Amino acid sequence: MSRIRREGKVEYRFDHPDAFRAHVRDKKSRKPVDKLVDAKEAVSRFVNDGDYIVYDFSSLTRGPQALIREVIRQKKKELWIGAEFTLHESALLVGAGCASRIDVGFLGYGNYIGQAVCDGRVQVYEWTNGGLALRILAGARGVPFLPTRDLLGTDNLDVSAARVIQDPYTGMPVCLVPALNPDVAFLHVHQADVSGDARIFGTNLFALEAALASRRVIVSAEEIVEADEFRKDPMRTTIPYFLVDAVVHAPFGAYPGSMPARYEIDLEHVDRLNAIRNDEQMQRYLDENIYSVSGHEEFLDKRVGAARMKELRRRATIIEGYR
Amino acid sequence: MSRIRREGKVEYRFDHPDAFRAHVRDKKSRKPVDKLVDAKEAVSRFVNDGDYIVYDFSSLTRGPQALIREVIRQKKKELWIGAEFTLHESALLVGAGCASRIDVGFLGYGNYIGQAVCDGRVQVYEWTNGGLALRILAGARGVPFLPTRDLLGTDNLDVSAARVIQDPYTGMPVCLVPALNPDVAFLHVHQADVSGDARIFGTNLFALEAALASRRVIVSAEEIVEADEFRKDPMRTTIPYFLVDAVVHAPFGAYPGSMPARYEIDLEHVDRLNAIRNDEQMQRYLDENIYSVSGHEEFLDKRVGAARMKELRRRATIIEGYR
Amino acid sequence: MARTVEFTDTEFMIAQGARLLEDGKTFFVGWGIPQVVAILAQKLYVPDVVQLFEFGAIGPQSILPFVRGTMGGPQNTYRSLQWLNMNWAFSYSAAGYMDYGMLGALQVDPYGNINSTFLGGTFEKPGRRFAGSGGGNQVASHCWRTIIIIKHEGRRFVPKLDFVTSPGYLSGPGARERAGLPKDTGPYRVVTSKALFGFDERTKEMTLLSVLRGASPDDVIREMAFRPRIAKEISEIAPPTEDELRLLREEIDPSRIIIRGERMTAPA
Amino acid sequence: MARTVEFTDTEFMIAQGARLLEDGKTFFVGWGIPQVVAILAQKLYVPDVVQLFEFGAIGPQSILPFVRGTMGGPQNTYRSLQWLNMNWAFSYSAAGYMDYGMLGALQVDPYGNINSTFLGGTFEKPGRRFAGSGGGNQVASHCWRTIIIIKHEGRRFVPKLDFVTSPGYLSGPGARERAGLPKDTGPYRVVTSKALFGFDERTKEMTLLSVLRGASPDDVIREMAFRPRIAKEISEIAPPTEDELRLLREEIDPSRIIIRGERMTAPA
Repeated sequence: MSRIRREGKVEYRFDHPDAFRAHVRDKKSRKPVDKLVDAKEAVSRFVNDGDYIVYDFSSLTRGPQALIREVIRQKKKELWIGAEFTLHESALLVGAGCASRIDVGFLGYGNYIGQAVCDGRVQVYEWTNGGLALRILAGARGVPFLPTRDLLGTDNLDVSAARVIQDPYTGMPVCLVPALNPDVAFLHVHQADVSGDARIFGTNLFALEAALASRRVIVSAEEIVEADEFRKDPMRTTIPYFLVDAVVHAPFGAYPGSMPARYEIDLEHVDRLNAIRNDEQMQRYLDENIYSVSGHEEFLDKRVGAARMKELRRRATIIEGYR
Repeated sequence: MSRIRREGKVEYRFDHPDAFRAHVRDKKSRKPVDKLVDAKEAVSRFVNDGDYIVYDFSSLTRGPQALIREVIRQKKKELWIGAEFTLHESALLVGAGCASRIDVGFLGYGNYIGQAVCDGRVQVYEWTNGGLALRILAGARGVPFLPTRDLLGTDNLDVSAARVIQDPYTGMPVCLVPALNPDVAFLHVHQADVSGDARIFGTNLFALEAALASRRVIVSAEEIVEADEFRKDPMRTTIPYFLVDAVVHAPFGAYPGSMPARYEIDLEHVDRLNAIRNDEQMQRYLDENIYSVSGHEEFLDKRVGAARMKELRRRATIIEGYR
Repeated sequence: MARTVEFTDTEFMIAQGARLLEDGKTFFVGWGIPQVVAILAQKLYVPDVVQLFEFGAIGPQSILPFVRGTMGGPQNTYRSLQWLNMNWAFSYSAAGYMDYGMLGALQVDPYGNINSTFLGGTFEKPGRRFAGSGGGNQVASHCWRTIIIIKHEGRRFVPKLDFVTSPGYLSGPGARERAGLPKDTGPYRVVTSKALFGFDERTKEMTLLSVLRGASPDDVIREMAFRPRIAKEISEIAPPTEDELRLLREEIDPSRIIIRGERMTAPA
Repeated sequence: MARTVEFTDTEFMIAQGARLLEDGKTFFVGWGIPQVVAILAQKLYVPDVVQLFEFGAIGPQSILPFVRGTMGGPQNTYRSLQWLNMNWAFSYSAAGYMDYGMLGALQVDPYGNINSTFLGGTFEKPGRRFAGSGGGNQVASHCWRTIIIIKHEGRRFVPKLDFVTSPGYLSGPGARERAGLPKDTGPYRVVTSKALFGFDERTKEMTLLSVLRGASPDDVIREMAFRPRIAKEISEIAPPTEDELRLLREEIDPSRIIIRGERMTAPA
């Protein structure tokens, strides 16, 4: 079954659950092997042109920003992004020519991405946050759809592939959204071990759903810890290793966003992103922060600096509940 | 819409999602008031004859046994039980004349309950563990059904109200199970505060689903703790207070089953339950352990004893992960 | 001469919103201004309100000052009752546990339908594109009472939306139920920078209830592209109080990121 | 005279089951005997097997000895990778992450369909009622390869079940897919107290593969109410090894609650 469908004017990604299951059976190892690689290798091995990518949270909070910058550095093409909150990421991915389609969610920030949509440089599909979260849950549960009592009565229904059926139990109209099984999930976490067991502290959008539903999962982690840590406190495990394909050690991997209880958002840098209004400004930002550095560590050394990182760490004083 | 439906030979409990929502709006307080009552009051105020009751886990592990004994002591009638694992509970509830219908799950233990089914003294409906868990999730999500790729092709389909539809996305047959919104959920937890915030340590079957999906929720807890404990570690909260109607302080409330990391199962007492084969033996057990004591505390004092409880606590040496 | 109060249009909307909430009720908080409304309300009026955010924070008590750019971070998930994820957050609302929801809007129509997606052109080729629904569609679909918070400008109050992002009463009485939305839900109030609207029980049309002290119903209606219904008695809305302004300016948003806006005055 | 080994039928089934598992694969563990199979296999043969229990334990490494009556307690959730709940556990299997599943059965038919609900009479008025599916239906529906473990008695191997609790190949080739079950799944092996069966790739019928050392195919077939297919070459199954028996009797189940059963012997 084709993985991109078009019905009427609406294109959507859809895998037959059996096709996804076969991928899980054949391509996902259950062996607890060392999957630690650098961001460059993770992205070059596990992200292909044309891939559908989801990620958890945003450029403001615990987003996988180091991985996204690496995608841009490697000039991936024709990506389709699915995100509940896609903020500066989508602007950068579109500005760099990497992404051509976005399923949202909440599409912000700044004028660059809004203008790109109006110019037809990127196609946006509107699923709403709840609709996307449910699509990924359907993908994680191995069912072709899940039902919901929203989207109904609105124009979102017409610009998505959601469908209304008559509920056999009550007779009322119920909305169905199709399962989403992305090619790749990016998840930035507080702690991981080398085989991929991972912990997020605090809330998440759909981390476990995305890990179960995605063909390939790249975890980037602030800290690499002993595997035994997970077995000592299984209630804290967000994702077990056998869902994960690659582990990247990426301290400050959510920069310029915040990592709860680790470092605060760099609002100055975020304002530079907010200020991007045209392609020239976009190109300048990309050159300076992405193309001109070899990777995440050089970016941190030359574009952020230890003093700034220290200050951002200092500001993250709320640790209650995050441990 | 009627809350008990019969189609063909299958009776099932079903609330229109709007009827359940109206109950939640009108009857569930969002105020953090003191809901601490004893088991007697909780059961007499919140359990009615004819109610549909669910509970989390079983007579072996973290089951709400003190509450179930209180239901028997109060001689509730015509109850309908929904449980994934219903072990000695169902035997006692049927033996005491309290329960007339059971949705399972896994129906054990011992010969008493099996014979009661054969004698037609209790009607059992077979939904499977996965089907029941999904029905309660549907109830918690406010949707009339959820889809699944099991039950299909088997006789369970004919003896349940599950239905097969053609999936609009793939064309394949998909099974739907109807939402379940019980009248009452019993949840035995490690810690609760007086307004109902509750923590279970370890795995659970469907604790949060049941709390969201049920009209009335009775939490019984090994320990009553300060409300502030929950706000200090929100990842550990299983159920927030505004889902809960009553809190019962019930140390050893899972006895004779185990409470993970608190006390072990009392296999001698369990063997007495397993040995019940006829009504005379059942009546003797009920008299001795339930009818002849005024409540849970007298049961613990006179039928279990401090020495036995100390020994069961001593055996619970595995605490890793439970905190 | 009577003393006057000076404030911004945003401050006025926030203060109005905060006064609408009920204590001991649940409140599904949209992003941006509704966050500040929730903080102000909880500090001043409704200490036991249970806030809920779509990113999985159940019952947080946000820390002050409000930090711009935080979403799901320690500041606005602080001291939550429970941390979950988005699918669980929307279970709380879908199952009927959310009493109030509050949303911003680009455009609103006489039935309280909301556009937050685009203005002009078509969905595929919009004139101007905005953030879209986020979780707004779910909030407006599930919550018992949805409060819309919107700057009072004529181009925002239109007879027909460019796009229906989140449902109000759709085409009128009974339309939500016919579409399959949960019964007895829908828009409850529209808070603007000049007035407060409700919805007529019978016709479900937006109805002017109150205007800012010193303004007249005509001042309000003049700046709308449709004519709302008018309540029999129009009450007066007090401008932001000293307490409200002090808390907003000194404790909640000292850098004036959210509360800035057009300057307004009203009799104290 | 050749040395003989003494063991119980249960010990033999457990040892056979343990030898079937693959290392570095996932294993959905049913309650009872499959739990002991998992423990034995992980200790002796497949250290990196990932066990999963329907009550939400992902990747536990059960503590010894096996404690009767534990289900979801500290012993069989010990040192898990992750603790969740039942709906999540079945997501792992439904999305294709579970390689093997193992289930007991009351009755099995030539297509590997399982009855674990009742014997005789009707569903409403059964002759004898048993525990029913539990999560068995989900395991048999979702796992890539389901292993059935059943005592070898004629009344258990029947042409037609009293009730189909969990799906085998239903009515034959293609029937699972036509019913909507996940593609390429189904029963893989039937472990009995005398023999091991597979399923014919083309016809999906139960096929005798191996018999206990010292027994003949006829001994096996004689005690079945249908005639299975017979593989071209029938191999021999070694009786429980010294290591298997020592571990079972001394470390896993010293109180002999699970491993007790009918006494058997076979050439060592």
